[in-house]
Amino acid sequence: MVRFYDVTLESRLMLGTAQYPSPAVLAAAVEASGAGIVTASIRREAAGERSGARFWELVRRLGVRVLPNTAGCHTAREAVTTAQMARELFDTPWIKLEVVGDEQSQHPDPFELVEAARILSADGFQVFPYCTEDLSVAERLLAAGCEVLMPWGAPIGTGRGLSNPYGLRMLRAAYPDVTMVIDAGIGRPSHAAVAMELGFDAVLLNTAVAKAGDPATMARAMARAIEAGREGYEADPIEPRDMAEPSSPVMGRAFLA
Amino acid sequence: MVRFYDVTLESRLMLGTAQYPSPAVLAAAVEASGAGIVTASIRREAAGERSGARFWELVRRLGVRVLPNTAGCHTAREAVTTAQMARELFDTPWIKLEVVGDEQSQHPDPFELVEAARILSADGFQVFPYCTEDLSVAERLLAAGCEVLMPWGAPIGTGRGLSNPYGLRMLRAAYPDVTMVIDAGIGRPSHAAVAMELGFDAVLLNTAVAKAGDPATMARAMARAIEAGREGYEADPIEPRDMAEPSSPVMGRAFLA
Amino acid sequence: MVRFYDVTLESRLMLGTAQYPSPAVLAAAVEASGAGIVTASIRREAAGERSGARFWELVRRLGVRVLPNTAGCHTAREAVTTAQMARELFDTPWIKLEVVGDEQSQHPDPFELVEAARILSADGFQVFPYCTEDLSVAERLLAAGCEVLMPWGAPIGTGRGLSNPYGLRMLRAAYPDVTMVIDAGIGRPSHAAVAMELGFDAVLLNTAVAKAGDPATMARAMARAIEAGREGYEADPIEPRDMAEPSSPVMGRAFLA
Amino acid sequence: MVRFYDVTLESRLMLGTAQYPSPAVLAAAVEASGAGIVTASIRREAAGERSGARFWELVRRLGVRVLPNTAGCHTAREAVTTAQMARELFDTPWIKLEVVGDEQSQHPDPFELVEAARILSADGFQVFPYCTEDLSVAERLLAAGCEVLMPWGAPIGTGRGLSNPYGLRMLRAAYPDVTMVIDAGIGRPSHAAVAMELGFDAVLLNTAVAKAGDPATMARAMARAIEAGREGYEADPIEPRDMAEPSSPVMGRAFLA
Amino acid sequence: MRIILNGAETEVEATRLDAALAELGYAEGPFATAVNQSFVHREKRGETELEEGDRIEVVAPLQGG
Amino acid sequence: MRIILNGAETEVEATRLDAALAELGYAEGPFATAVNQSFVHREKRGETELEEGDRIEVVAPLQGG
Amino acid sequence: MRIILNGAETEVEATRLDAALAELGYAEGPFATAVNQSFVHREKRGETELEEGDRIEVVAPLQGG
Amino acid sequence: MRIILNGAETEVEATRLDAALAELGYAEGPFATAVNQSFVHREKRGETELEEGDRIEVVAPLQGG
Repeated sequence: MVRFYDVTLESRLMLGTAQYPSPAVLAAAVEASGAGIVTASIRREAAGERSGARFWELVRRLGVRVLPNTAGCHTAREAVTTAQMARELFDTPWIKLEVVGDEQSQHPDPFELVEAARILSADGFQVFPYCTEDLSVAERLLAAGCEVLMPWGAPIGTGRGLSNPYGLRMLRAAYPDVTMVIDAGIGRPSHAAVAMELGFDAVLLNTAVAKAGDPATMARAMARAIEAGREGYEADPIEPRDMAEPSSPVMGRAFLA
Repeated sequence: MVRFYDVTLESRLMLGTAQYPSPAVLAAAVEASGAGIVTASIRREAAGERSGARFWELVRRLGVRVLPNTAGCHTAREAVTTAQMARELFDTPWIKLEVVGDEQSQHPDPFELVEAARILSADGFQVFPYCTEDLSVAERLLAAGCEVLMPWGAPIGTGRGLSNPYGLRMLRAAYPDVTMVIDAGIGRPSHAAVAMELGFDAVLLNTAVAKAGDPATMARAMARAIEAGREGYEADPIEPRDMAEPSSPVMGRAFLA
Repeated sequence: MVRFYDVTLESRLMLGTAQYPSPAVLAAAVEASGAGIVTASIRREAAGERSGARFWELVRRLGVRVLPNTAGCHTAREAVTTAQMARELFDTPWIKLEVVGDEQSQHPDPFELVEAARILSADGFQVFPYCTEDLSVAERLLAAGCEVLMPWGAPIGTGRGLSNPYGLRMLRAAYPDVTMVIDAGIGRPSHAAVAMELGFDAVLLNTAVAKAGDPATMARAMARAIEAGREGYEADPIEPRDMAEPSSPVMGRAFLA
Repeated sequence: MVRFYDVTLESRLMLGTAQYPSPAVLAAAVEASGAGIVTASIRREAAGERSGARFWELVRRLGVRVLPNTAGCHTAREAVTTAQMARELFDTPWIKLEVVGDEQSQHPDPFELVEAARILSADGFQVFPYCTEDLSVAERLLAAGCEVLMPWGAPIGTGRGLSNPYGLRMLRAAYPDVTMVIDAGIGRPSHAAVAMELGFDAVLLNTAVAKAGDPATMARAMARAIEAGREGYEADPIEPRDMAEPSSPVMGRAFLA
Repeated sequence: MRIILNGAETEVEATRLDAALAELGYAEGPFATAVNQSFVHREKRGETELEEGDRIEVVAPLQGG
Repeated sequence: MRIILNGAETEVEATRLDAALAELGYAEGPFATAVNQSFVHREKRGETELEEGDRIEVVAPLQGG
Repeated sequence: MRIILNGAETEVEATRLDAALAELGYAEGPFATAVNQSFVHREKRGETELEEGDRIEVVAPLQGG
Repeated sequence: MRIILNGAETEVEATRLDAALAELGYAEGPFATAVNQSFVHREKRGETELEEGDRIEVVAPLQGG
C-alpha cells in the first residue's frame, strides 16, 4: 500500500499514456500493468477537433486515477497556469509538476520548480514534483507543502536505469517517511526492481512500456518487477559478501577422493 | 515454459533447500516461490539417525522435482560416485554437477567438471553442470552430452549479482538454443531480473532466499523478478539512449511563458 | 594548460591541505603532486594562538597559489562574510565557494550557492563554486559571473569515485568551454583518470591523499593519473566494442593444425 | 620493479606492435610508452619478401625486449610449433602463449592452453600464458611451470576495460606472489589504472594505443596511468565510505549565520 | 477584433471570452482556457472581457508521460 | 574385521556389505553406499564382499543448494 | 562592556574594534574580523564602534579541503 | 616433386629442406620452418628429407599484439 496525499493505493506503478502505437495498445498496457494511476497532459485544441474528448473518454473507461502533468513548461508561471487548466480539465487537485531547464535533457530546473510548487501548494494543489536527487531541492519542495517527491532515475526517455543510485539512496535516507516515486529513465524491469530495492515507494514509467515491442507484456513485466523489488526490500535481503562460501553444508560430506 | 532435458516446466526458478531457519520455513519458501525444482544434497548418515528420511519426506510433500547436487566434490571421481549414490537415493537421472576447485571460492574446476560430465552422460545421467561463463568449457560440456548449462552469476553465497554480465552475454549468444540456468551469486530480485533480461532461461537460488529476513516473501519476490525479467526479455525492450527525449508530445504545447 | 580566470597553469591537480598527519607530510604531498593550487580554510583563532600564522608560513614556503574556501557555510550570508574575510587574509580574489545543505552529506545547496555567487561576483571575487552536476544550477552560476565550475564527483570524503558519470558527461557537453574541476569524492588514481577522460579540466583532491597510508606517493600517483586521463582524452581513445577482434594480423597465419 | 622469470624491469607496460598506421608511429609509441617489452608475432613469408626482416630491424632499433606470441593458434600442437619457430626467430625463451577457442571472441581455451604450457615449459620455454581469471586454470598453469600469468581484462580489441574485476581480484588474492599481467581489453588510461590498483603487476596493451587518434600520446598516457595505479596500490588508498564527511575541520568554524 | 488564438491571429466579433469561444466553434467537450498566460476558470469566461491582441489559449486533455 | 565407516574405524563381524550394514544398525530409510570410493548399488550389496580396512560410506539425502 | 568573542562572552573596556582586539591580545599575525556577521575590513577596524552584546569573530588561515 | 609451400602447391627439384628453400628463393633474412606441422630447427634443415606432398611453412617476424 502506498500513499499519495489522502489516497492509498495497492499498485506501486504509475503509467504514462504517451507514445503508444494506438489507443487500444495503451488500454491493454494499462490493464496489464494493474496501475492505479496514469499520467496525462494537455495541449492546444482546435475548435471541433474532439481529440481531447476521445482521449478523455478512453481514460475514463480505464477506471484509473489521472495525474495530469505540466510537461514542457520552463518557468514557474507557465507551470502554474498549465496546472490550473489541468485541474479544471481533469477535475483533480493532483499535478505532476514538471518545470524543465531545456528541451534537450528535460532536466528539472530546481529554481522554477520550487517556486511553482510553493504557488500551487498554496493554491490547494497536491503537487507531485519531478525533481532530481538534490537534497536541498527536496528540502525546499517539502517545505513548500509537497507530500510526494518524484526524483528522476535518468533523463526522460533514456531508458538507462538509475544514473545516480548513490545519490538516490541518500535522498531516500534523508526523508524516510516521504512518498517518493522514481520518475523517468527506466528501461527494463530490473531497473524498476533496483529502484524499489532502494526503498522508493513507486515507479512512474512511460517510454519503456509504450515503445517496447510488446507494450502490454512489458507493462506486466514492470508491474511484477516493481512488486518483486518492493517485496525484496521488505524481506530484508542478504548483504553482498566478498568471498564465496558454500551453501550446502560441508560437515558430513562423504569422503570419496 | 522452459525445458530441462525431456521435462518442460512453467516456473523458471529453482530453489536450493539449505540454510533455512527450519523445515517449516523451507516449505513456506518453496511454496511461495512456485518453484518446480528444488536442489538437494547427500551426506553421511549415522545408523538410526533418520534425518535423511525426514528431509526426504519433507521434499516429497512439497510435490516438486528434486535436482540432487554433488556439492563439495573436488575431483571427477568423487563427483561420479556422489552422483551415482544420489541417483539411487533420489531416483532421478538428473544431477547438478558441482566439481569445485577450492573450499573458499567454490569455483568450478573446468577440467574435473568436463571429465565428470563425460562419464556421467555416458552412464545415462542428465547432467546440469555448474560452470563458469567460459566458452571453451561450455563447448566441451555440450560435446560431453550436457543439454543444460548452469553458469555461475558470482561465487556461491556472495549475493553480489552477476560478476561478469558481458561474459555471460557472450555465452548466451554463443549457444542460443541451450537451456542455461544462472546458478549462484544472486542476492536481490533485481539481480535475478538482470539474468533473465540477458536471455537466460532460469535462475537457481538458495542463500538469497534462505538467509533473507523473511524467506517466503523473498522467495515470492524472486519468482516475480524472474518472470518480470523473462517477460521483459520477450517484450523487446527499448535500447538505452544517451540523451533525453520528452515522452509527452511537444507539438501543440500551450504558450504560456 | 588550464585556465582559472586570468591565470593559466600547467598542473591540473588542486590539493586540499586538511587532514594530513603533519605539516611536513603536507608539504611533501604538495611537492610530490606538482599542484599549482592548494585550498585553505579559515577558522576562529584565540588571541596569541599563532596557529594561523604558522599555517600561513607553511603555505608561503610551498610557493603555490592558495584557493581559500568557505567550508562549513550553510547560507549565502555566511559564505559572503567568510569569503570577504578570506580575501583579506589570503590576499586573493579567488574563493572556492562552498554553501552546503547539511553537515552529514555536505551537499551543495543550489539556492544559497547561486545567491552567494551573485553577490561575490558583483563584489569582484573570482568564484569557484562547489556545485553538483545540475544543469540549471550551472546555468545560473555562469550567469552570475562564475568562469569556473567545481562539480562534485561524490560527497566530500567518501572516496567513491564519480557517483553520476552520465550526469557529469551531460554537464561537460552543455558547457564545453567553461573550466570545470571535479571536486570531492575521488578515492583512487583511476577515479581521477576517469574524471579527466570525461573531459573535465582539473581535479581537486584532499582526503584521498591526506588519509592514504603514504600521502606523498598518493599525491604523485594522482598527479600522474590526472595527466594520463587528460592525455587519454586528447589522444582520441578507441570506442569500446562489443565483440573481440584479434590484434595480431590473421592474414598469413601459418597452418599448423 | 617487476619480475618476468629471471628478468627484472622498471616499466610495467608491455606494448603490442600491431595495427599502427606506420612503422614510424609504432616507433614513436614504443618510445613514448617507455615499455621494456614489446610483443610480436610470426607469419608466412614469401621468398624475397623481406618484410619480416624490416620489422625485425625496426624492433632491434627500439632497444626493447621482444615477447613473441602464438596468436591465432587453436590447438596445443599449433601453439607448440609456433612457439618453437618464434624461439628460433626471436632468439628468446619467452613466449606469450595464446591458444584461443574461436576467432570471434578470441577467448583462451583452457584445455589446449594448459597442455601447451606443459609441453613448452618442459621444453625450456618461459611461458606467459594468455588466460582468463579462472582459478583452476591458473593453478594448472602454475603447476605446469609458468611463473607469469596473463589474465585477460576483456576480449582482445574490445577496449571495454575489466569485464570481471571481482574475479580478477580473487585471482590476484589466490596467488599474491605470481607475476600477473592484465592482457587485452584495455581501452582507456583509467582501465589500466584500475588493473594496477587491483594489485596486478603489469598491463599489456595494443589496440588502445595503435588505434587511438594519437598513438604516441596515448602510449604515454597509458604509461602514466599504469604508474599511477601502481603507486596508488602501494600508497594504501582510503576505503570508500558510504556517507559524506567534511574534509575541512568543523571545530572552530566562525558563526556567521 | 484581432486576437491570438492558440498562437494564430484570428478575428472575432465577440468581446467576452465565452461568446468568442462559441463564435470560434468551441462548443462541447472538455477544454480549458487562459488569456494572456493567466488561467481563466470556466465560470469566469462570461465575465472576461477581451481586448485587441489578447492571447487566448484553449487546451484539451492529451496523452502524456 | 576392522573397516572405516564414514571416516571412523569400526569393527564388524559380517563380511558382506548388506550384512555389515544390518549389523551396524542401518535398517530402513533411504541411504546409498560406496566402498572404497566406488558406488555400490543397493542390489549389489548382497554380493559385495568386504575386506579388512575397506572404507565404507553410507549417505542419505540432505538439504542442499 | 560585554561582547561575544568567537562565541564566548567576554568583557572589554575598549569601545572600538581595533582597541578591543589589542586589549584582548590580538597583535600581529594574520587575522580577519567580522562584527555581527558582517565583515569588517582591516582598515575599518579603527572606525568601528562596538556596542554591548556585539558578536565579534576573529579568524585566521587554516588548512582546508 | 610437388610440395605445399605456405599453403600453395609448388614444384621443387631439391629433396632436402635447405636446398628446397634455396631453390625457392629463401636466402638471407630471418625465417623459421616447419614441415608437416612440426618445427624444423635451422640446423636440421640440411638433414631433413622432403617427400611428395609435404607441407612446408616458412615464417618470419611480424608485428603482433
